[in-house]
Amino acid sequence: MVIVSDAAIDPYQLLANYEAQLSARGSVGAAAHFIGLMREFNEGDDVVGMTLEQYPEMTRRALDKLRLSLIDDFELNDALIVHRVGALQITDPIVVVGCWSAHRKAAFEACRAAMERLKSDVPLWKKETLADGSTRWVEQNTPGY
Amino acid sequence: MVIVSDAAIDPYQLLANYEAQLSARGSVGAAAHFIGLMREFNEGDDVVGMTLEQYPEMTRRALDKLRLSLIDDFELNDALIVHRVGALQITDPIVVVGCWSAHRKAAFEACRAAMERLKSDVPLWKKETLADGSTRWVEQNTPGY
Amino acid sequence: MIEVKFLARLKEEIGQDSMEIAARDGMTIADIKQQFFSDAQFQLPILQALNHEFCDETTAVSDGDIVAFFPPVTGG
Amino acid sequence: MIEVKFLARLKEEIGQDSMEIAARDGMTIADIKQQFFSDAQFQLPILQALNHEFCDETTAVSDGDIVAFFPPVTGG
Repeated sequence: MVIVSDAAIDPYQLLANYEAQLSARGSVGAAAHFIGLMREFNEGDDVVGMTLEQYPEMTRRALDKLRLSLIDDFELNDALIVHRVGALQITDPIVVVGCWSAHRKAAFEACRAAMERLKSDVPLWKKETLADGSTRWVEQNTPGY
Repeated sequence: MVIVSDAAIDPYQLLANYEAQLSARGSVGAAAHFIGLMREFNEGDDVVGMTLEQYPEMTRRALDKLRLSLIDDFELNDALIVHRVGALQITDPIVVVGCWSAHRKAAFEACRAAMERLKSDVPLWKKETLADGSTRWVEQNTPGY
Repeated sequence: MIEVKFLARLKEEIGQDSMEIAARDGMTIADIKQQFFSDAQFQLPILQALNHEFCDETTAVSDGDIVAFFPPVTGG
Repeated sequence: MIEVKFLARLKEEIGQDSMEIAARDGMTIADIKQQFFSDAQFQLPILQALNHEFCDETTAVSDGDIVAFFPPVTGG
């Protein structure tokens, strides 16, 4: 499942609920999950707020495609991707990726790949508000490898 | 925190509660979690039950050491390791590893390393019950890389 | 007509989120890009999508298409 | 005395979970291992801990120590 939410999300509730309804749960031996959270600093500066802009007609489609690529490439049982858009506060979850597979290798690799693909293939942009009230677009992602 | 539990565990509740009480939450940008679940098959055979034996005087000590090694080696904000012992049923969570860090690279790498270290450094042994009622000790771990 | 959309930083720099332009024979994404982003004020790279799919500059466009321009993505 | 513990499969094969043996001068883990596991029935490798820490066979043991033998671990 893919969810784009403009309201606050509860990653652990989302993951628990999604796992509970997985089909063939007895064939799942591994779950690897990632949660991206809003930090109070970025590139050396204090950050007090963030807005996530999306390309509404395209974001969900890109996330669906990403999710299917993960299931295919890593032979997952299932995957969940949830992404916040709109105005976020410090400590808010930004993104949740859940990957379920028979063995741990696939779940770990899919989860990590999901974040890299998300950071190149999904039309989302972060705009930060700094402590002095100024705003700036985030220009680059932190390296994932 | 490290927990060794002979009763069923709820991974998502444990992770949510632990995250809620982290100090300096605003400095956490990434959480990578792993959950190992009991499958209904292993090495080509149907499995109907599992018992996890531990070395009680040593297990907790080994898990504490493992957790501190992760926090040190990957500069994590914090880590949680929970392991079941005793009798497990299909789909029961066996192990939960939670890793929190500033950036995703460290959380991903720590979480994966945790599982490899756990499978070599912590005195726990799986004994499976097969469909015909016979039991067998698991002799080797599935490769993690 | 072709609908041209601007997202994130580009929307602010262009000052609006979309406009319509006339389609021309043999037109590519690069032609439209040139029209809007030839000024030095625009930081490169600028990425593009055609009808809600990522594409490259050489992609041909025709009447009724939706073209979007945006900076490198920074979600996740 | 030295307390010797057997875990998992070894506990079943030895038929008990611990026993005491007399400490001797210059005794190592390998000496104790030889005493209990020289039969072919025991699949190798067999790992060991001294006072609840993993160790290797060459580790010296003395009176009051707790030595444990067990198969490769399979948790997680």
